[in-house]
Amino acid sequence: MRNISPTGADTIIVDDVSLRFGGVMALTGVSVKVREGEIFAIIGPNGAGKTSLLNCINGFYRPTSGSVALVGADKPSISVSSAARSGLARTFQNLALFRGLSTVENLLLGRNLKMKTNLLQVAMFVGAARREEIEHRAAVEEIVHFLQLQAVRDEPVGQLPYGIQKRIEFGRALASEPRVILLDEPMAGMNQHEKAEMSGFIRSVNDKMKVTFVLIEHDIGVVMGLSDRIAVLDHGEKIAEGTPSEVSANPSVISAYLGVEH
Amino acid sequence: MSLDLQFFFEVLISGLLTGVLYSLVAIGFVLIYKASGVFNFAQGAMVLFAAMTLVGISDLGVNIAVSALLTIVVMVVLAYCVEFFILRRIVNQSQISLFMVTIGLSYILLGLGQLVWGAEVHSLDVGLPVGQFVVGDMFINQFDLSVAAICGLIVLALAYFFQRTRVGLSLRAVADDHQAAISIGVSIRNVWIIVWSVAGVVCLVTGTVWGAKLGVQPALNLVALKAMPVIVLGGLTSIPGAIVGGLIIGPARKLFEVYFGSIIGGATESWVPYVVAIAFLLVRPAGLFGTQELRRI
Amino acid sequence: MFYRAARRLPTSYSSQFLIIKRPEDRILAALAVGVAIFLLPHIASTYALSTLLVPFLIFSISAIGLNLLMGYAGQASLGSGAFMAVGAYASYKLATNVPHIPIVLDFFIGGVAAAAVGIVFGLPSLRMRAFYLAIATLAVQFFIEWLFSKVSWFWNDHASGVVSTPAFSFLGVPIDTPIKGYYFSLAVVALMTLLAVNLTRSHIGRQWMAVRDNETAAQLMGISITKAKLSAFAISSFYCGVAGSLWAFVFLKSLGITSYSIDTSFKIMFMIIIGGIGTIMGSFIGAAFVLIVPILLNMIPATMSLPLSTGVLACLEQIIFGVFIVYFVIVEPQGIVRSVRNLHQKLVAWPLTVNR
Amino acid sequence: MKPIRQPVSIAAELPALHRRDIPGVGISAGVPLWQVLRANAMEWSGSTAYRAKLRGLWKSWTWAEVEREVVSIQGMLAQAGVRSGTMVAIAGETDPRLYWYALAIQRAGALPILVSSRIDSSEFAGVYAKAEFAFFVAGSEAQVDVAVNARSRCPELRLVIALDRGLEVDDYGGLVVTEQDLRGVDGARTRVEPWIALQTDPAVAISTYDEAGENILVVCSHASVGKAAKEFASLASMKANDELVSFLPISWFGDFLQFSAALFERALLSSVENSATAVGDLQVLAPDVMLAPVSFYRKMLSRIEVNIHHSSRIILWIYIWSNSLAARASAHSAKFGRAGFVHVITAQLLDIIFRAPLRNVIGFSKLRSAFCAEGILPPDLAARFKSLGIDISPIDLDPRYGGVLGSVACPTPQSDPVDVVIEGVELIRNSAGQALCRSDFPAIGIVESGGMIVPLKTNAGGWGRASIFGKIDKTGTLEFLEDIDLEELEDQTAASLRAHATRLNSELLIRNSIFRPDGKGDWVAVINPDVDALRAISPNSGSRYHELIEQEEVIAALAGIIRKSNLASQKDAAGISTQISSFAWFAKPLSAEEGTLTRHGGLQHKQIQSLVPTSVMETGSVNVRMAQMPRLRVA
Repeated sequence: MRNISPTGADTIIVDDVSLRFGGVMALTGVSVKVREGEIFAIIGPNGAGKTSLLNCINGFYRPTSGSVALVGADKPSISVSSAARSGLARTFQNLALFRGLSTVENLLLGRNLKMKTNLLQVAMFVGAARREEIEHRAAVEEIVHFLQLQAVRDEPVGQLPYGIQKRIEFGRALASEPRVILLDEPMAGMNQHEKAEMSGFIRSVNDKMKVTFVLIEHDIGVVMGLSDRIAVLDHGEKIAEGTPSEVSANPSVISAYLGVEH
Repeated sequence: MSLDLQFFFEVLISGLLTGVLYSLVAIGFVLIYKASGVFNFAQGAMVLFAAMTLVGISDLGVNIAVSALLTIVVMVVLAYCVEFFILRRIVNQSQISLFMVTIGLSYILLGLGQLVWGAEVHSLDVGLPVGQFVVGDMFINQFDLSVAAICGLIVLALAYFFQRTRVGLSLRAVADDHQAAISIGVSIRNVWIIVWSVAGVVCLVTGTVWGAKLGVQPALNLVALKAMPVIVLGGLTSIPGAIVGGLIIGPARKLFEVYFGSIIGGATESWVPYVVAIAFLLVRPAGLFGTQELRRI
Repeated sequence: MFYRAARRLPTSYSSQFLIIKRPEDRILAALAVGVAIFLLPHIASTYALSTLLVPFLIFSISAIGLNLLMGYAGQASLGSGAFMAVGAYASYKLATNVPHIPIVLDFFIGGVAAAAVGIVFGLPSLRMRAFYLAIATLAVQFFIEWLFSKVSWFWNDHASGVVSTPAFSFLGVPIDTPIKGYYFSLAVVALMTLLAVNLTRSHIGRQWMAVRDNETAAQLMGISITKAKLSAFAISSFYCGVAGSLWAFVFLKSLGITSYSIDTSFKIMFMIIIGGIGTIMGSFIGAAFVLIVPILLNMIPATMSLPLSTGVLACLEQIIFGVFIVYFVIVEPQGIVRSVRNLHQKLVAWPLTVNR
Repeated sequence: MKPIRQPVSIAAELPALHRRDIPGVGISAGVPLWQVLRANAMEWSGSTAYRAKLRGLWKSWTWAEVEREVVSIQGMLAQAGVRSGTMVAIAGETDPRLYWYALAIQRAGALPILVSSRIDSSEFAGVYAKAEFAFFVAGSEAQVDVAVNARSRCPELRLVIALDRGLEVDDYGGLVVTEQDLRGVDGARTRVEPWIALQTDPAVAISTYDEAGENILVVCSHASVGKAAKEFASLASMKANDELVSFLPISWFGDFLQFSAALFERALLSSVENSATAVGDLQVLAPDVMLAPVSFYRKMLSRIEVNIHHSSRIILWIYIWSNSLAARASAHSAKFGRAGFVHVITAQLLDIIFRAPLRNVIGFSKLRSAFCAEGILPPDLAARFKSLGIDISPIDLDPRYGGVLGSVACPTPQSDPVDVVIEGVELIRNSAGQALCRSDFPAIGIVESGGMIVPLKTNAGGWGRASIFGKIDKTGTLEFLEDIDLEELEDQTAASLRAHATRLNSELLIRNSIFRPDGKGDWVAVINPDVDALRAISPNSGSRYHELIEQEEVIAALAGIIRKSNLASQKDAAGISTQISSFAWFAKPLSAEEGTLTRHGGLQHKQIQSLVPTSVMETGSVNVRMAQMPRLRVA
C-alpha cells in the first residue's frame, strides 16, 4: 500500500465521456482527473470499458459525447499521433510491437518523433543523419541498460518470451520520454517474479523521472501496492474512485468487482 | 423515344449484360475467398484452363456434354491438387503472400493449358443463340441475354447449394469462422476441395460462355483482370456484391467508352472500371457489400 | 569458424552502421565488385553483356524500388512497370525536346516524374489494405499503358508507337557500346543501391518497417502513416522511373509501351519474392535469378538436343516460374537471400549448428 | 577515527619498484596493489589495462589512464572525507571502476569492503553492523536502492557514491551522489599523498558467507593478497598482456584474485556486460586465462553440447569418440605414467580438424589455462572439456581461507584471560579454546605474537572472537602450522584413496566423494549422494532429501558400498590399503549446479556426528586448513 499521494496539478481530464458502439454503450458519463506524477489505476470486471477509456484518452476512439483533455498539450489530443506528440505513451494488453524488428530498433522507433533529419540527409547518411542516429542509439542504450535488455539487444522481438516483450514495449513507451504513460495490463500473463520486477520498473520511473502513469491491471495485489489512486469501472460507469484503502473499503466495489474476481 | 436516348438504353443494356459476364468470373473469386480466405488471382487462368480443356477434349471428337463432364473431373482434380500442394501448406501466412501464391498458380495453369492444348485460338460453339432481339426499336443481343440467364441459374444453384445442402452449410460455417468450424468437426480441407471444385465448375461455365463469345485463347486470361474491379467493388465476401458490381461496372465502362472514350482515343475499358472501383473503395474501403474489418487494438 | 568472432569488439555505435559487418564478407564484397568492374565486362561476350548483364543491372534497380515499397513499407504494388514507363517517357520527352541538358539529369527528372505519379497513385494506400491496394495499383498499370499507347504526344507523334531513343553521352563519353552501357548502368546501380541502403538503415526506413509491421503502433509512435506510405511510394517509383529510363536508353535504345506491360510488373515482383522480400541483397539475387532461368531453359534443350519448340519452352518457362513462386512463398517466404544467410550463419558457427 | 600510523612519503620506495627485468617478479608480494598499478603505469603507460562493455560498446583504459583515474578518485574521496582507517563498502558488477575505487581506497590507507552486488538490504545492514562504514560505492542503481532501503539501520552511513545511475535522478536528500557531483569543483585536482601500508596491514575485506550461511567478513593483508595473486599467476603461467575475463559480482574472491593477479602480471582484464550476456561476450573476448565458478563452466558445456547434439551426426560422433579417447588416454597414462603414442597422434589430429574450430566458436580459442573455483569440477565434466581441448584445473579457493587473516563474530567474553603483548589489546581465551580480545581503540586485524588476531572491528571496550591460526613475529612475517593434506601424503595412500574415489563415484548412488583423515589413521568419506538414485532404493520414493538420509535402507545401501570399496582396497595388491572408517554427507542436497563438496556440511547431521567425532574432523577442517593459507592447490 502506498500512502504518499502526490498533489500535482491535473494532467488528464476526462470529462463526462460516453462511448457508443452501435447499440452498445462502452462508456457512460465517465469523468476522471489524473494528477501529475501519480500512478492512477483503472480496475473493473472484464468488459467494464477500461480499455475503451484508455483508447479515448489517447485518441484511438473519439468519445460519442464528453471531452478528453491532456493539460499542457499543444493542441487537444484528437488523434493518436498528436497525443503522442504531446507526450502521451501507451502499451497494449496484447502487445503491439514491431515483431520483425530488433529490440533496439523498436526502442529507436519510440524516439521517432525526436528524429529530425530529412530524407536527403538520410540518403547521404553522413553528418547530421549519422550523428542523430548515434545520439539516439546512445539514449536507447540507457533504456536497454535500465530494463536489463542487453541480452536481447539485437534479437527480433517476435520470438522473444512474453515477459521480455512486455518489457520491451514498456521500454518503447519510455524511450519517447513521455509525460504520461498508459499501461494496459502491463503484467498480464506474468509470473509473480516478473510482476514484481515490472512494478519495480514502473515505480522507479514514476519516482525518479516523475512520469505519470495510468494503468489497467487485474492483479488486485499489484494494483493496491502500486497505485496512488484507483478508479473502478463497471458496465462502462465509474462506480468508485479514491486511494486503494478507500476503494477496497467501498461496498459497491466489493460487490461489483472484488466479489466477482476473487 | 428519341434516337440517342434509345441508343443510350441499348448501350446500357448491353453494358449490363456484359457486366453479368464479369459477375460470373467474380462469383468464382468470391466463393474461394469466402471459404479459404485466398484472393484467387488464378481465377482467369482457371477460366482459360477450363475452357481449353473443354475445347481440347471435344476437339478429340468427344460429345460436348461428355467432355464437359470430363472437364469438371479435371477441375475437381485441380482443386484437390491445389488443396494438397498449396492450401494445406500455407496456413497462417499473410494474405498478401497467399495472393502471390495464386499469381504463381495462374502462371502454372497458363503454361500447363497451353502446353497441353496448344496456344492457338479455338472456336467454341455450345449452341448459344446469336443474333438480335428487337424490343421496340432497340436491339438486344440474344447471346448476352442467354448468358444473363445462365448467370442467374448459376446464382440460384449456388444459393441453393449454400442455403440448403449440408456441405453448403458447413462451407458457410468455415467462411464465418475457421476455428469454430473445425471445432464443430467440419473437415476444413474437404471444404476447401469442394469450394475450389465448385469454383472450377463456375470457371468452366464462365470459360464456355466467354469462349463462345471471344473464342478460346490465352487472352481469356485477361478476363480475370477485367473482373478485378467488379470484385473489389462488390466486396470480396458477397455474391450479391459480385453481381451488383458487375451490373455497375459493365454499363459504366461501356457508357464511358461510347460517350468519352472516342474523344480521348478509345480503348478505355482497360482502366475505367478500375477507376470506378477505386472511387468506390475510397468511400467504402471494403467495397459495397464487404464487411469492414475492425482495427484491433 | 570460417569467420572469426574472437576479439572483434565494437567500440562505437557507428560500427553498427557498417553495411557489411564482418571483415571476411567485406573482402568477398570487394572481390565481387572488382570482378564486376575489371573482369566481367572483358570476359563476357557482347551478347552476354547486352542481353544479360545490362538488363540484370537495370532490373535490379527497379527490384530495389519495389522492395522498398513492398518489402520495407509493406505496400503491395503491381504497377512497377507503369512507373518505369513514366520515367522512360518523361526522360524521352526531355532528351528529345530539351536536348542540351545532360542525360543524367533527364533520367533524374524522369525518376522524379515517376515519383510524382507514384504519390498520386499511392493515395489509395491510405484507405486500402493488402490486395485491395494491389488491385488499385493494377489501375495505374492499365491507365498508364493506355495513356502511353493512345496519347501520341508522349512519343512526339511518331507514326509507330515504338520510337528509337536519341544516342547520349555521359561526361562526354558516348554510351554506345554494350561495355560502356554496362559501366554506365553499373555506376547508376552502385549509387542508387548505396542510397537505398542508407534509407533502410535510417529512421525513415524504420518508419516504413514500423508501418509494415504494425500500423497502430506506428501511429502511436507519432509516425504519420500518410507521410510514411507516400514517401515509400514516391521513392519506390523514383527507382522504377530511373530503371525505366535506363531500360529505354541503355538497353533497348528504343521506347515502346509494350516493354512496360503488366508482365514486367509481375516479373519485378517475382524478383523480390524469389530473391527475398525486405532485403536489398534479395533484389539483386532475384533479378539475376529471374533473368537467368529462361536463358538456361533455352540452353538446356539445345545442349541436350531435345526437340522442343520455342512455344513449348515458353510454356515450360511459365510453369517453372509459377512453381518457383509457389515454392518460395510456401517454403522460403524470405526468398533465396534467407538461404544465403543461413549458409552464412552455418559458416560462422561451424562445426556447431546455429542455435535458434 | 584516529589514524594508526602517519603517512610516509613513498619516494624512498620507488627504486624498489624499478628493479625488475621480468614483469611482476620484482614486486614483492607485500606491496599494496596501488603501488603495483603505479609501477605498471610508469613502465607500460601505453598498453591496455582494462576493458569493459558499457551501453553495448567496448571501452578500454591504459595503465596510465587508470593510474591517473585512481589518483583522482583518491582525491575525490579525500574531499568526501575518506581518511586512513575509514571503511568504504563497495558493491557492484562488471565495472572495472569498482576495482579502481578499491585501489584508491587502499591508496588512502582506508579499507575497501567488497560486498556482493546481489545483497539485499537486511544483509547489507548485517555487513554494516560488522564494519560501520560511512561510505558506500554503488556500482549500479540496484545497489543504491539497497543502501537507501537499509539507511535507517545504518546510522553512520554518510554517503553513497553511485557510479552508474542510469536514468535515475533522485538523490535521497544528499545521501546519493554521482561521481560527477563529487568531482564537482576541484575534487579531481586535489592530489593526496598515498598511505604507505605494511604488508601485514589489511588490504581488503570481503563480505562472504561461512558454510553455515552466516554472513562473515574476511580480511586479507596486503601480503596475503599479493601471495595469492602471484601463486595464481604462476599456476596460470600468466604473461604480460594476457587477457582475463571477470564477469561476477566484485565480492567473489576468484574475481578479486584475477584482478590482483592481472595487476601483478599487467595482464588485460575485461569484464562482460552482464550475467545474461556473459556467454556471448566470452566468445568475443576469448580470454587466455580464465577462472570461473563450476556453475559457469557447466553453463558453457551444456550450451556447447546442446549445439553439438543438434549439429550433424558426424560432429556428434567425433565428439563422443573424442570423449572416449580422452578417457582412454587418461586411463593409459594412469597405468603407464605416460600418454600412449596412438593417443597422442589421434589427439593431435582431432585438435586440428575438430577441437580448434570448436574452441573458436565457443570462445575458448585463445584459452591457455583455465581454472574452476568453488570446489572441484566433476570428473565427467572435466573429461568432456578435455575432449574439446580445454583443460580445467580445479583450484581450492574457498574465500574463507584464501587470504584470510581472521573472521568475525561477537559473542560475550569468557573468563581466563591470557597475557597481552601489544599494549591496548587485552586477550582472553574462552573454554572452547578460542581467543577473545578487547582493544581500547578501534582496530583492524592487529596480530599478536601468540598467533592471535583481534576482530576486524572492536569498539573501545568491545569484545570479539578471534581464532588461533599461526605465528607471527614482531616483524610481521607469518609462519604457518602444518596441514594434513592429501597431496603431501605418500603417493600410495593417495593412489589408494583415488582408487576409493573412482570406485565410489562409479556407484549409482554417489555422485562424488572426498576423504578426510578421521585422526585414527583411517578415513572419513564425505559423499555427495545422487538424490534420485536414493529415492529409487528408499521405501518411500516420494521422500525428500532430509528424510532420505534418515532412512535405514538408504544408509545400509551406502554403508554396503563403502564396505565393498574397503574390501576392494584390501584386495588391491599395489600399495597400502586405506580403510574408510565412516562416511558423512550433507544436511542440504547439492544441486547439479553446485555438485561439489565442501568438507563441512557433513558434520551438520546428527547421524554423521555419531559416526565421526567432531573434534577429529576439526583437525581435518577448520583451523588447520585455515592455517595453511593462501595456498592454491591444483587438484
